[in-house]
Amino acid sequence: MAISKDHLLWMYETMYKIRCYEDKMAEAYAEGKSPVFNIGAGPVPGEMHLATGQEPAAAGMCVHLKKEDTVTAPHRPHHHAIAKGVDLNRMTAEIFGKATGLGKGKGGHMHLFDPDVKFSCGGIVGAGIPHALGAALAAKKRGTDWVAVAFIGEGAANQGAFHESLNMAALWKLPLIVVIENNQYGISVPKTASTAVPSNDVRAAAYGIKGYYVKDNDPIDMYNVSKEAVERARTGQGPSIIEIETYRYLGHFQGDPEVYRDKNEVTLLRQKDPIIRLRNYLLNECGVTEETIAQLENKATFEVDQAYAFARESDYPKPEEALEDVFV
Amino acid sequence: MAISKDHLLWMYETMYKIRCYEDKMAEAYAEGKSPVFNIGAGPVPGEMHLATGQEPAAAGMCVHLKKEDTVTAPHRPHHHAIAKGVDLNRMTAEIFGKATGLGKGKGGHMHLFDPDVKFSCGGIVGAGIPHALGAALAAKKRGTDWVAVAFIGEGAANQGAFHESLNMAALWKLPLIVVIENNQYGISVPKTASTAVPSNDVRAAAYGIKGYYVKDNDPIDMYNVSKEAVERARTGQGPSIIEIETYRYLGHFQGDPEVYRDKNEVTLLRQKDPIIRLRNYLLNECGVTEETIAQLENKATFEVDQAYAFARESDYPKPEEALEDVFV
Amino acid sequence: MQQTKQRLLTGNKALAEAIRLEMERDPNVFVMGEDVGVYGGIFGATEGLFQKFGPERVIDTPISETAFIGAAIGAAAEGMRPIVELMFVDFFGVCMDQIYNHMAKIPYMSGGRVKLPMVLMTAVGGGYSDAAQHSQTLYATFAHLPGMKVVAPSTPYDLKGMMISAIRDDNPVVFMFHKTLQGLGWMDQLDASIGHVPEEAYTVPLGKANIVREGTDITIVGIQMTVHQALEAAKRLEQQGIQAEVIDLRSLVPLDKETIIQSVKKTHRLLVVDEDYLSYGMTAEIAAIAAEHCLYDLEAPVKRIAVPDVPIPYSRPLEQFVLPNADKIFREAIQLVNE
Amino acid sequence: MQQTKQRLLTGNKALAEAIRLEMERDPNVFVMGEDVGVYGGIFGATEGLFQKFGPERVIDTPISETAFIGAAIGAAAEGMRPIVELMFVDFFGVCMDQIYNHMAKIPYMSGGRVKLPMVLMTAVGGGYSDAAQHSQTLYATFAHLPGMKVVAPSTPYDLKGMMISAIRDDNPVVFMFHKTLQGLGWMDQLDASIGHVPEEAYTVPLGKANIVREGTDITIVGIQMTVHQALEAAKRLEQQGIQAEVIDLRSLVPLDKETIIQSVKKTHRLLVVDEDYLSYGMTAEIAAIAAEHCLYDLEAPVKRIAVPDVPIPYSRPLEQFVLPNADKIFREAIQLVNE
Ligand SMILES: Cc1ncc(C[n+]2csc(CCOP(=O)(O)OP(=O)(O)O)c2C)c(N)n1
Ligand SMILES: Cc1ncc(C[n+]2csc(CCOP(=O)(O)OP(=O)(O)O)c2C)c(N)n1
Ligand SMILES: [Mg+2]
Ligand SMILES: [Mg+2]
Repeated sequence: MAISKDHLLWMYETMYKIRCYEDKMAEAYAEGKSPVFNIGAGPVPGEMHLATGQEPAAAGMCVHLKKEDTVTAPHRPHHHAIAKGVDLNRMTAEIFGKATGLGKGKGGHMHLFDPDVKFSCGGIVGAGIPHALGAALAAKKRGTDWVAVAFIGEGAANQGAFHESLNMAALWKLPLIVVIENNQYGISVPKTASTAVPSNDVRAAAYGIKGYYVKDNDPIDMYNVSKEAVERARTGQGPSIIEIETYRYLGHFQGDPEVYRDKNEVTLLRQKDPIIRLRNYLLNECGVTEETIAQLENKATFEVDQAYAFARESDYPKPEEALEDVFV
Repeated sequence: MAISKDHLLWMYETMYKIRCYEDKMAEAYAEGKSPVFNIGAGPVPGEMHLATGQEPAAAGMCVHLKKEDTVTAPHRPHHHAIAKGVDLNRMTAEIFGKATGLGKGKGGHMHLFDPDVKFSCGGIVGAGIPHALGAALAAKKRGTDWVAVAFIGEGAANQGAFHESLNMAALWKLPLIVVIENNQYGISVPKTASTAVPSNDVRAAAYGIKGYYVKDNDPIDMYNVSKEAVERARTGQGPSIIEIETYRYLGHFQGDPEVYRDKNEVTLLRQKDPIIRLRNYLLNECGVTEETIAQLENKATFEVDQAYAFARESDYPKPEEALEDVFV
Repeated sequence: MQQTKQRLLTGNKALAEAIRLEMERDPNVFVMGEDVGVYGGIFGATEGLFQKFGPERVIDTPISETAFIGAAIGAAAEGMRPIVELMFVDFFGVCMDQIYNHMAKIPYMSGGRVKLPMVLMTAVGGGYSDAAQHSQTLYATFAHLPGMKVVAPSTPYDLKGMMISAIRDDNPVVFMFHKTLQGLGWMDQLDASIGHVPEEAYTVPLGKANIVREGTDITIVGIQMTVHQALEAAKRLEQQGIQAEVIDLRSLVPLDKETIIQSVKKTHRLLVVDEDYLSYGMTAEIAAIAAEHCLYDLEAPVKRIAVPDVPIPYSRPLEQFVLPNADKIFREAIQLVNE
Repeated sequence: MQQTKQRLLTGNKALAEAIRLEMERDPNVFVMGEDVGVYGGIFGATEGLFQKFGPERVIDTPISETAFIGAAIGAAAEGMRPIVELMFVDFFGVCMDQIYNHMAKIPYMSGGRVKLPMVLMTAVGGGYSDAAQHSQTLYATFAHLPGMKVVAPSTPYDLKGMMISAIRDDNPVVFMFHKTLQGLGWMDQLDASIGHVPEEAYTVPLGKANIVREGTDITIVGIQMTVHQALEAAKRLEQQGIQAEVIDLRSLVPLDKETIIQSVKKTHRLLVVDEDYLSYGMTAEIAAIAAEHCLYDLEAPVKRIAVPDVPIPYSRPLEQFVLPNADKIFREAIQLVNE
């Protein structure tokens, strides 16, 4: 399959931006939480699920998507949001609970909605799949070639919504793609203790659809597989499942004691970091220069810095605004 | 596979008894509902889902079960209940809403519980599968060789509970068997309009377990397949899915206008009735005499008559008893 | 007698007509659910629609409530206006997450940027021996959770007018219709299930209670089936010289507190009647409103009639014992007035 | 000062101890849920149990709430005594059918022949910016539906004693513990989340409210977090010369009406405080009981404080605005007493 260099550059920039974003978020989240960690304290309170290490899934898929395509994401949504082009300022402001946020501070980190780029996410495992199904249904009803992608974790593939949605999507040949980020754990529970099959692509057989498996967090492979799945969806060939083997460098949430895994595990994983691998690929296989890379990185860093500045400088909503927006 | 003649005779008697029971229930249900059909009128009010035509699934599986094995059934439960050996008097009394009923009249046709033979059923599609899963878990925890069988319709295989339960059963290698009675319809919706795959045994692949398919409502094949699945479950080899192609001669419920199917469909199906087929098999292949058959049939008829008499003669509960049994 | 001008429809036909009119008016409206197609809905709410609009707009689904209700949310977020049917309200348990955590909360969590113009319609009610898992109303289960309008009309006229309002509303609306008030040929025949329904499209506001009978001695608040029971009781009370005011709540969310408060201020007595469970239910909310807002007007303790916190039993004498009815209302009202 | 005799435990350790003792006592007791094993439960309710009893009796499950809660029902029907954890009560929507249509109804539908001795334990509560899908209490959502006991203790002592009662109870019990009252190191530190807990097994009855402070001027009814807020408010009210009686409901089902009624008869004023949504909630039920049973004793309208029918917002100022707190209670109480 021919790979567009522009696409790879976009992927690199996006992955880099995500990494940068999550690193900064880890810092922001830690503020006000020391010496004693208190989940409710600091400028970014509440649960915080970061996606550091999981960039390939988001970037490798979203590079094939346009604005009109829908993405639904789970409780760990920043990488998908960034890759889908969610307004970074307003997203960050939302996570800081500010009035300028996507949801005026009402949603927070797990509840980011940007209808301009058709992105949404939510805190209930598996629940975003039916929403993507509905977007796919609407796309088909309207005769468009738009697709809908539901990102989920491997833990979510054991939730009933997964099964119900894929059966319906297959039955009606809808342009739905379910991307399963197998980061090996659902909180503390390893995949082997939650899932009866080694990988979820085999579950495609239960719906008579296509199943793909991407090994070892490989960005290029994710790119290729996603391209095929998106093309199939756009051309009326129905839904697919993509499972990507990926890695969660951080805890399930920030503050996770991680008693369930070896401290070395992540050290080893970081040695084969997908951002470094993609960087090397660009440099060595695609004739991209260090300067180009540096430019992309700077651009990404700048955007991220800018978004955090925007968030920090924004005002909190007025308390009484809590009563608004229940009904339109 | 060697087939025990005794087993086949038991199956014949059971299937005959079920047919007889359902025929009489259709009559009893019709009482008080003419000239104008009113679902709430007569000695047997409420919804009534009969299993006429679906006898092979129940008999072919339950012949392999013992009292300690658990069966959970759906909204169409009479055939399973009879095959599992539920007290016929008390079951019938329950359906007539009498104080002598299994649930003192509180449960009704869709809610029959006989803990003596570990039978239960319920009115929510798919909901019995997790209960059987729990029984299978208990059996394993206690180190017994007991198994648990969940009977469901093909429509229920698209409910989330199906997926979640089978994954867990497979993961923990529990003695759970899910028997899917594919009677072609979920109320008015044909299987082709509800299910993305031609048969649900292929869904076994999603859990790495055994899947079996029984064609054309065949009692002998159901017997053989069930035998294997039960043996596997008893010996720690884990769960299975069995789908049997079966036929619902009557409406979804009594009073169903059946606008969704050709009136001829059932006439044709009745020509290959499984009870007649099994009868012929016994006479022609197993050297069973007409007398033996007649004896079994008489015994079955007698039991059924007796149960209806018991039900009719029993008293209604006192109204205030409605307030009892919420808590033990 | 203007009987000739009356256009009588059953509840189910009124509902189906409302949906038909809106489907003709707006191509974004479509219907999805189990047996809503050829069958026309188990309780007739979509009668004739499949024949008129075909399988693209009247869609039979698998028995996958989480997926298809969730899909309605996804489609609504894209600007469609889905109507989904949950066949019996009793089945809410397999799909409540989609309903209460997503449908009801996404508009709020998005700061109002995502609108979900959808209707979740569902059949409620017992009285015909359908037992514990098919006879509930669960009014308060939905009304307690913020973010969805919850309505429960009691006449063919209101069924049509409120369904049209619900479809045109940009908020998610849970639309409950009572099986026995659908006027179906195979259930109890009630006069109340047939009524005058104008041919054209019209709206009845969501959130306005209706004083269906004026009176001065006692306020009886009911909803759906219990409104008709209250009206029957009111007739008999009149023979005893008692003028009961009967309020049809029609809408649980938004709740028309003002109408209740004004009525209690006038009658000084309140009886609330509900086919849902007693505790933590609608009767509690109405009683609480009285205790908050018209305590000094009350001349007798508030009384409540509802299902006495037991699952709905199957057997007829048991079920009849736990359901509200005109007799119970009559007796309680008499007592209350004589306090 | 008998401080030396005090054995201080956090809420979560009290809970885990209760479960440990019962697991030692009865081999039929086991625990099942997400992250209840090595992790010890996200809110520490199963801390140390996996290490003691191993994976056969402390079972991590897939994220399949319908299956594993349903499996607990199936196992309970076989005579086991499962404790299942629903990680956050907010997730009830994916598995409510198993809870309310099966767990809660099977004993009744079977005429009492099938017993389901199981505990569904779940974390409730907000206040730490976990937003709309992870901060709810949903007390009334469970309490409205018949067939399950619903309890919500507020002290380490009660957490242990009521958990032991719940495990020994032959009925299904929904056991809600409040996150902030677990005394976890990574949440707000409240004095109330640590308390004296005897070492041995003991029971606290399910269904008995507790008068945690006696008073004569006003009755304040709360549950879990709001009890502690009410106590704080009561201290400040005392400085104003107002003696508030504070009732810790502890149990929503069965509900101890008598204690409430007696208190209102004594104080003549009632304020109900709830961390759940306002409408159709616990505050309504308690207010209704007063309006039914002590109308003539009330010298002022009943007042209610609860989440004002909005999803729980994420941003701190918004969330703090909608949650109850001691200030709000103090202010309302002052007003009420001056009425
Ligand atoms: C229905 C539901 N059950 C449980 C949870 C609690 N929970 C949040 S994230 C999570 C683990 C999810 O694992 P996975 O899907 O693999 O995603 P990951 O966190 O690894 O990205 C769990 C159990 C939830 N949010 N929703
Ligand atoms: C969760 C749920 N959804 C819908 C229903 C309504 N309903 C009852 S039976 C039925 C069809 C079931 O079809 P199938 O599983 O094939 O069983 P069959 O009736 O054919 O025996 C439906 C939709 C229900 N009882 N529960
Ligand atoms: Mg994971
Ligand atoms: Mg079927």
